[in-house]
Amino acid sequence: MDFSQILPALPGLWQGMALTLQLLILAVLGGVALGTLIALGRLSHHRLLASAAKLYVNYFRSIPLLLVISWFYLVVPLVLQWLTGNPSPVGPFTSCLVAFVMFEAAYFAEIVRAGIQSIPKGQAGAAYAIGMSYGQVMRLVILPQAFRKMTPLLLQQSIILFQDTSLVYAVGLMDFLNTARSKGDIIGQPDQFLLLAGAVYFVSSFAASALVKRLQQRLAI
Amino acid sequence: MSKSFKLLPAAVLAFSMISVSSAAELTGTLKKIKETGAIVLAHRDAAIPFSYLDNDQKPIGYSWEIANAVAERVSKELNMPSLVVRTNLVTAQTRIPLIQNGTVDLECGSTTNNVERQRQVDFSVGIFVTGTRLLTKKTSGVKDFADLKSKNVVTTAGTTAERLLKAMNADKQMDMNIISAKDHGESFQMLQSGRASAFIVDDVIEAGLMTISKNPSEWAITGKPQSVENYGCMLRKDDPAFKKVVDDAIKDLYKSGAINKLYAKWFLHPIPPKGLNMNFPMSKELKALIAKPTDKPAESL
Amino acid sequence: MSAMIRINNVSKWYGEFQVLTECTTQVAKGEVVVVCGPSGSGKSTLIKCVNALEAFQKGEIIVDGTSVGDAKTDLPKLRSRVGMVFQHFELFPHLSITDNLAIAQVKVLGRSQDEATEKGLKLLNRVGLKAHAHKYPGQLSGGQQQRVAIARALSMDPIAMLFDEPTSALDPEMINEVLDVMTELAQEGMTMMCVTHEMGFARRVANRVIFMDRGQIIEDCGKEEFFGSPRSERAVQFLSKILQH
Amino acid sequence: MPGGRLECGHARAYLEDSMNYHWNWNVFFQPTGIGKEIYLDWFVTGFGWTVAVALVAWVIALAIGSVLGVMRTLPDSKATSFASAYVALFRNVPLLVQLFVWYFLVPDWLPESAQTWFKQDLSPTTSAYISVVVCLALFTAARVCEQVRTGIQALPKGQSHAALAMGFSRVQIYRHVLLPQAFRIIIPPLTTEFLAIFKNSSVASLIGLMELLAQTKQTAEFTANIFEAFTLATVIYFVLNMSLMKLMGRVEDRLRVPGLMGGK
Repeated sequence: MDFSQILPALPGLWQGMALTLQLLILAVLGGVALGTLIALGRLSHHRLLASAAKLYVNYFRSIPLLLVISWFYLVVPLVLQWLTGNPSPVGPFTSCLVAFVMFEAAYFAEIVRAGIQSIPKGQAGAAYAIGMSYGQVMRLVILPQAFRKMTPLLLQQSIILFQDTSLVYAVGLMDFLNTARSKGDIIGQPDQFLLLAGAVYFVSSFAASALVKRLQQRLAI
Repeated sequence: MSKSFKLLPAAVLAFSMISVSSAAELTGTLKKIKETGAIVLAHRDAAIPFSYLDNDQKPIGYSWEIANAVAERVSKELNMPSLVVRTNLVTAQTRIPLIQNGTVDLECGSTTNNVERQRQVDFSVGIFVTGTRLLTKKTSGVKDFADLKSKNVVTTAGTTAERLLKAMNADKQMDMNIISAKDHGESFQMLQSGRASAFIVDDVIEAGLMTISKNPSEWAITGKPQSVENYGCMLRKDDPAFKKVVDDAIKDLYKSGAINKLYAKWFLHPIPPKGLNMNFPMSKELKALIAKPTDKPAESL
Repeated sequence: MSAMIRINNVSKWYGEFQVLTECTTQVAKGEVVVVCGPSGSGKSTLIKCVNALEAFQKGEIIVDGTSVGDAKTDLPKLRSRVGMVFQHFELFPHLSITDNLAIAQVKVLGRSQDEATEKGLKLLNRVGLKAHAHKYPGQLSGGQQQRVAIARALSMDPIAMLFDEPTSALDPEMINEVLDVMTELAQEGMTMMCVTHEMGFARRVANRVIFMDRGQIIEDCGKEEFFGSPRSERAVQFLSKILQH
Repeated sequence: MPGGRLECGHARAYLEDSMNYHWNWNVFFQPTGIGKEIYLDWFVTGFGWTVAVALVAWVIALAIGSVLGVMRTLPDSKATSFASAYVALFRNVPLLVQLFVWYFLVPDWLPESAQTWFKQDLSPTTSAYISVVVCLALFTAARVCEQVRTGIQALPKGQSHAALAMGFSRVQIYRHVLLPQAFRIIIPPLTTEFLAIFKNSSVASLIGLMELLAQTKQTAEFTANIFEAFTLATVIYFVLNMSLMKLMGRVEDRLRVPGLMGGK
């Protein structure tokens, strides 16, 4: 196999990787934030809120990510247009980002929920006993402890998300994989560029997993 | 990713006299462009030489330049010298929904103007005329559509060729196995790797793809053209003001003769990425279209 | 008297750490030997070496004329002839009591399902649990489970039985029901090697007592001698601690 | 819904005017123009392919994943490292990349005669189907492997000791003692993987296999009733997922051992 064309293509590939990472970081931040709210909803004593949160999680865990991405790219702008009466360009990046945030929030929510539930009930009791409000109990006592415990799991899920970002291929967003594919097509070496993409994903995910494992061991002590 | 660049300030103030004077009177796409300060042009990734990506992942091509001519016209008419041009990659399958849902404002690529699509979007006056034929290895023995009985054939999802092929398969009971690949590049890869005996799509696209193959001389375009495909630029339906700007821009290209230079650049000269020449002289149908621009659907030509 | 189990100079290490040091003893046919000692003394490890659940690096163990450490030995076959009872019973929780009793007979000895079930039920009756045949291990008390485990070992018609602290995971009120079964077994002439802290059982049933400490066999003598006049200081200390309970 | 136009005529007319969208929930019963099919037939076909991909891939994944999971618990370090390497490889490369490798690259590595057979004698649907099934099976096997390993390692060591002591061979121990218990423990995480394989099968749409998502997109494109098409697909996936979850709950109940793990 002739890999000679890869070196000159690297700057272009890096642009794709930059987009992938941008998408990843924003989606993780957004997903964890939304996921935390949903987890709090699921654990709430408000029945309506709890079942709405549960429905959200079940809904997004039931449908393929590819379908969600297509929804947000092709259909949601249409809905916005009905609401505002104007063409509402969302753009591929934003619509994919929103799709990932909404989708991953369902998965992050389950991790956060388990994290919160793993904190002994006595902690909340003690915090209420010294006069804290619900918000203070969560913000100052429960969530800091829970997040420490679940950081490895959240990171693990983020590595999965890193790989899942490649699905934006379906809507033609020029992420790392799509850039590699498209460059490979133009240059006439699709196989080489595909293997390169696979290798890059492998090395980065593998290294990240190893780091998470070490972090997990350190947190376990 | 959308890249943007600013058009050079066009100092043709005279145009602003005849153009729409204030944003308040604008409607539809023009209003949106005025408000957002940007126009979003769609492009394809391997519709060679109409709209595709060069080595730097920048859109180029015959239709792409037409789209930019439109953008320039818009910037003059709206008196927006710093109009931002955004780009958005589309596939054959996503281009119509993306026009409809407002993600892109104009798609000049290799989109056939037909009755079916006119129910969903509007088209500019035609920019190219071609027909669906088949691309195959010279040694494959395939000469015409009849030879495709029980064969593996590939086409691109979302194209008029796909519908034509599927309908032909059902009507004539040809027992073809049809692969619908995501875009032309992938279709051609299927053909090159030997998984399909023929690639069915517009002949000009076939000629364009041949320029990126490892060995262009082993391919042949053959078969009786199955349809007349006249390409147009797609825009949102029922937006006469914008359509007029688009049509005027294209008609200007025709009237001024600039179209001949543009045609020669993409069809009669070496083109990126490999520097091969398609040698695809202008057909009499296209000449007729340029002489008498129309936005009628393919069926009525 | 022919030795059913002969242990010669057995040493074992976990990496750097030596868990058994030149242990030598034997168990004659029909003999009941109790192995005792403080926790971590290596007694469980020693008994697990007898049926090769633990490997040892030096010395040899001969069971009924077969060398356990020999690479050519058919270990499954040897093990199937030696019954073993564990501290935590180790019944198979996903199988009913009947199946627990029958499975090894069918899969290892090749008996028919009917024959194996019949034999199992007979032994279940013997340990007084016939009524529980259709239950699952999780539905029985600890003492009942251990009695089933003994019946399961007996179903293989063993030539000897190894007991690894069979009563130490049991609630006090259940210990006797298990010891009674073991006593009965001893009286019928079964060759037995028992790691246990039940000194009452040792006094009543054992022929010999082995005392281990830090991987070594310190005392190996008749029970009268062991309980009457132990020679080593460590055995005296151990006995005084354990008998105070 | 033939009466729909009357019921919410005003709102609908407004929407249609404002954005040229022609609501039509009847669209699924309209002819596609290809053969005698209506659009609903496409969804049925697509659903069939989704199930055919997911179920077959699942059976293979379960078999390979179990073998790998067992390998990771064996004392033999070669077996363990092989299984670990497998898991690392298949878990750290995106599914889509794996699919492209199986679909575009691997066939080219076959010997000449097999290549001809795979690329030309097989229909493209069959060859795409094989690629997708192999891809999903091997991808999911890595996940199943990790679950099986966790399940086996969760069992007390005494279980295999007891089985060894009765003369079971290693194969018999796994077959009769360890795996039946391990699988019961890991039914919930395996259920998650089982559901995931149905969802993941949608990547097949990207290599032209006309499963549910591909048929949805095609319907959307042919009819322009994109909203209706996507809604139907979503409903189908949602109902499928919920039914499978119920089914697996039943399986779990059925396999529950009395007196153990919350059993009665």
